[in-house]
Amino acid sequence: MIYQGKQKIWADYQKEIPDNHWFYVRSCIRQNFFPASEKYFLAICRDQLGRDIYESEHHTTCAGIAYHCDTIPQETAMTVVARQFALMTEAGYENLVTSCITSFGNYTEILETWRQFPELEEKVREHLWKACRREFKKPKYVAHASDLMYKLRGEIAERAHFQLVHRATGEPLRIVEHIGCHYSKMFPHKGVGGAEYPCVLSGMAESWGGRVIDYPERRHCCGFGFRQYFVKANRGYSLSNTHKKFESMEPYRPDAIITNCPGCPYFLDRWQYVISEMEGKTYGQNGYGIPVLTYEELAGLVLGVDPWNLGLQVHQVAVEPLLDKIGIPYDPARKYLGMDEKKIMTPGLPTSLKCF
Amino acid sequence: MVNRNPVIAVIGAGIAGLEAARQLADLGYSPVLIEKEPAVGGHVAQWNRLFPDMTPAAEVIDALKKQTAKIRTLLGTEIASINRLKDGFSLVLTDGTSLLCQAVLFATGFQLFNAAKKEEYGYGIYDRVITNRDLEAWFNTRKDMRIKQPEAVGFVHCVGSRDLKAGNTQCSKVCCITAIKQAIEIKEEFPDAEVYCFYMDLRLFGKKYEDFYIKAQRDYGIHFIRGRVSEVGEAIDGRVVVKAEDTLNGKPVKVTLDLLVLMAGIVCNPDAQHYARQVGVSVDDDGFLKSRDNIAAITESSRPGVFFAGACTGAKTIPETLAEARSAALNIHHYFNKRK
Amino acid sequence: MDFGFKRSPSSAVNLDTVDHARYDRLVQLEPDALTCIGCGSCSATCTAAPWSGMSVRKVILGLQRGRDDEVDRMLSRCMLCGKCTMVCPRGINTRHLILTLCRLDRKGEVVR
Amino acid sequence: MGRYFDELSKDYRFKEGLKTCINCGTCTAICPAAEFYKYDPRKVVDTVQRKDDGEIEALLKSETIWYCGECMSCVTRCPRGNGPGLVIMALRNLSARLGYFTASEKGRQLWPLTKTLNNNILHTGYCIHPSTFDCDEYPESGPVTRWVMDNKEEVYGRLGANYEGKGPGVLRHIPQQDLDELQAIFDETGGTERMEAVERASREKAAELGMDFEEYTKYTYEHCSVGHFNDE
Repeated sequence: MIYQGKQKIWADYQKEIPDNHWFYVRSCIRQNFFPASEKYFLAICRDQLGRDIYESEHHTTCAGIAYHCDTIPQETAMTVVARQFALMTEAGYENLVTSCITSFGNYTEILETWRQFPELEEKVREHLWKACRREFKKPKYVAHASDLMYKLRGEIAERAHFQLVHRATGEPLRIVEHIGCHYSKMFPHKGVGGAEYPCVLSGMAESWGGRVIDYPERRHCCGFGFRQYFVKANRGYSLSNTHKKFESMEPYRPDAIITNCPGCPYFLDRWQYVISEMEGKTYGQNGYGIPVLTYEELAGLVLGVDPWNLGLQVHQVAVEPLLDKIGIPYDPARKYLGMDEKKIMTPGLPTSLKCF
Repeated sequence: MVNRNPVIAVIGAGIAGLEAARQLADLGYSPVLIEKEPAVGGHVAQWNRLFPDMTPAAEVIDALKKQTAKIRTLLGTEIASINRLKDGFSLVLTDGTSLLCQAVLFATGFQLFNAAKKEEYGYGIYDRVITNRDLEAWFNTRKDMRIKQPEAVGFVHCVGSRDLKAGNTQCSKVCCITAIKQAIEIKEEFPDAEVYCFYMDLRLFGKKYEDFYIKAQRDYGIHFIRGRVSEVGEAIDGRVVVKAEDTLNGKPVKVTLDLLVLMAGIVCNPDAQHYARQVGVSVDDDGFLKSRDNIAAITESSRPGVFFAGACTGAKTIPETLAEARSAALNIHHYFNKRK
Repeated sequence: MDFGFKRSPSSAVNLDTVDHARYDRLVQLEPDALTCIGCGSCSATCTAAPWSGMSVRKVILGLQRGRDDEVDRMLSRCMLCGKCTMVCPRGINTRHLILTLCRLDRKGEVVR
Repeated sequence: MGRYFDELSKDYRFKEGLKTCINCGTCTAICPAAEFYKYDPRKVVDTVQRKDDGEIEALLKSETIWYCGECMSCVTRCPRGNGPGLVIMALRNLSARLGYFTASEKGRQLWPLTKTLNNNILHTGYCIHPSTFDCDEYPESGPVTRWVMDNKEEVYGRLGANYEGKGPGVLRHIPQQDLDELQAIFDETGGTERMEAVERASREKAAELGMDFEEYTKYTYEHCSVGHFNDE
């Protein structure tokens, strides 16, 4: 591996990401499964680093999942997105930041389609006016939330409480990055680092002390496949693809995986559980899995946020081995508490995958 | 003005320039070879052996050198600017001198496609990925740490050719046969190695090329897989994993290789485009210089006194280039005869 | 635990591990098999192909990709008329090749 | 000849996704679906570009077009700038419109998907929502998800969500006026019409199969016949 070669490619795909004033749209999957990640995106970028990020209570799903499950026509998906643009325009913003990768891909694709076929944009404007009496300006800039955090990675590093370094050996942690397919596979120039060697996540991991490992199936999809997961009969597809990735990364003994897509951390986490149940196989050390984190969770850990406030307890794969490696203190007794430290029942345990 | 001994600036002293200059000198003209590199011979001088007879490239170059030894040759010299005059051209050279001439012959050749641009193949990132040029250099020098007793070697055809995304939709014409030649040479060097060629179409149009292909199949057992390589990854031991579809079988294939050779294609030399604009000849939409007519007048530009030879108008083989060089010399001769 | 679905093996042919012993033996006995260009003349002319799926080009390729079941299925349906031999542009004696192949077991041993 | 092709050509995804295919196979080589299903995106695109009505109709009624995961990995690689994944979207769209999707097992899944996702969108404003998430339908979500779903208020509350609350925030209640706007958009842009068409065709198919509609919905969601995967 020639590291300089990658740097050369990264240099070709640097995006100009505006520094401030963003209209934020949330992700369906992340709100359900990684609720604290979105909370800490705002807590870090807005509250701690002082960027202006606005959220309207009136925004909705972008309907991207339905669009990619083919349950709605293209014009419906476009008009739902146009409504988000209208909310942004009404709130006085020009830069849009999405929490979801598929939203990011959708917004980007829609703007690109409108550029090529202006008559379609006109039609959608008409639809939106008839349906909602709203008008919109197109965003000047669409970013994914990981782009913004990539841009702020230096500021986060300056405030770091912890480094992504193995406390006992002083070696950088081995980090696998997994980029959501819709981040840059359709439009390589819209992603930091392009489609082949994206550096949006590796840039964060390296700034915070880790070392990113490349493995043969790095670019492969996690296997979500929309209808291939949502329909129970099809989930073998999803499982098989994740399995392929884990088999490929296993020899590199990764300490953690970071992701920027809503679905990927869920699948990379839960399919490890399923593989352990079906085949008794685990990919971490000593019967544990490989912890899968969102970039906000990783940033939160680096900044010294309590792991249970970050929501690391809602992962199926135990994160404690990672916390121990870095030397992040945590209180096992607080892991499964409810609101205001209320004691509630604790989750059941998997048969095979080791948890604390 | 009738000049008994017109001066012709020949831009580029690769095989096209050398051969044309030789012919022009024989016809009684005064060619001046202008070469930006410190030596003549261009790309061919970097090559080791040539298809289909495995002729050493040095033989071709040495013969041309001998034949052009008396011709004025400016090495390590580039052209700062070219101006059109009433009866010819004035060239300002980077050595500070200027040159007045009555005709200009573009023998500017080609540039090898920068294989690093096909990011998914990992040239410049993965150690075991090299280009056709790197392999020729190894045949010449035997110096390349990356090549030692490979057990499996792959060749990727059409790297930067026939590729809209790489900005070159043209076929580079010579890569198919070059891949077969190099695959055979690898087999001769390492008889136990498995050798795979990944191709989209095999375009073996030239004299004895098809025979060469049959030889590669029957005598050397080289595997030909019809499928464009989609991506290359690096395994933990540093070898590379190549993925393609075996389209004749309709299934994805993957193979782990010790060495992967990218057949970088042929694109126009950007210097040629730059000079072309200065003398007022056009660049075609394939990026190469535009001939007056692609069938009847390939060596003529649309501007009087400006001629083309070789790969500046498109990918060419060596015999084609030499033939064009002679043809261009004859065109120039007729051009001056008509002006008498 | 039954999740209601299962993991499926990859269909990608892995050339690192694929077993092509029978192919290797075949080309020792019928070196011309190496020169197949997959043009499909054999399948196009085959009288049986429309209902049997027989294709010499697929047989030769299938052997190299470890698709022995498919190969044997095709071979069992060949009527040995030899029409394919007449059209092969590379002059491969395809009929003879099929006969030779029928004599080999999966490990490439001559058994008949 | 070419009637279906002309119909497909009206779809903007098709306009972007199909220029000219040279059958090089770069798409199939890295396609997650091609690796596990009996699926070859190259062949789909090649079939479509041949414009043969019979062949395209067979595709529209096939299992094949439903195997793609729409990850769009193929788009990055095609040397001709095609997008096989986009061609698939156009084919699925036409298959849904013409009611051909009920001819295949994987196609019939369009109904349970439409029912779940579109209802979630129109009733909650989210594609997925804890209030409609049934752990039994998602056994792979694991004991930890069951714990979250059994303790929604507590866990979402501790993690700083505004679960079912007013104002902005994670999992906030989306106001009715906004849901009304989504409904209006669906009505205006053909989303509602599509839902109705898919339901109508599915009901017909259920009747044809002699199944009660609820049973049909569950069956199409859960049943996987032998023969889709490569090893079968």
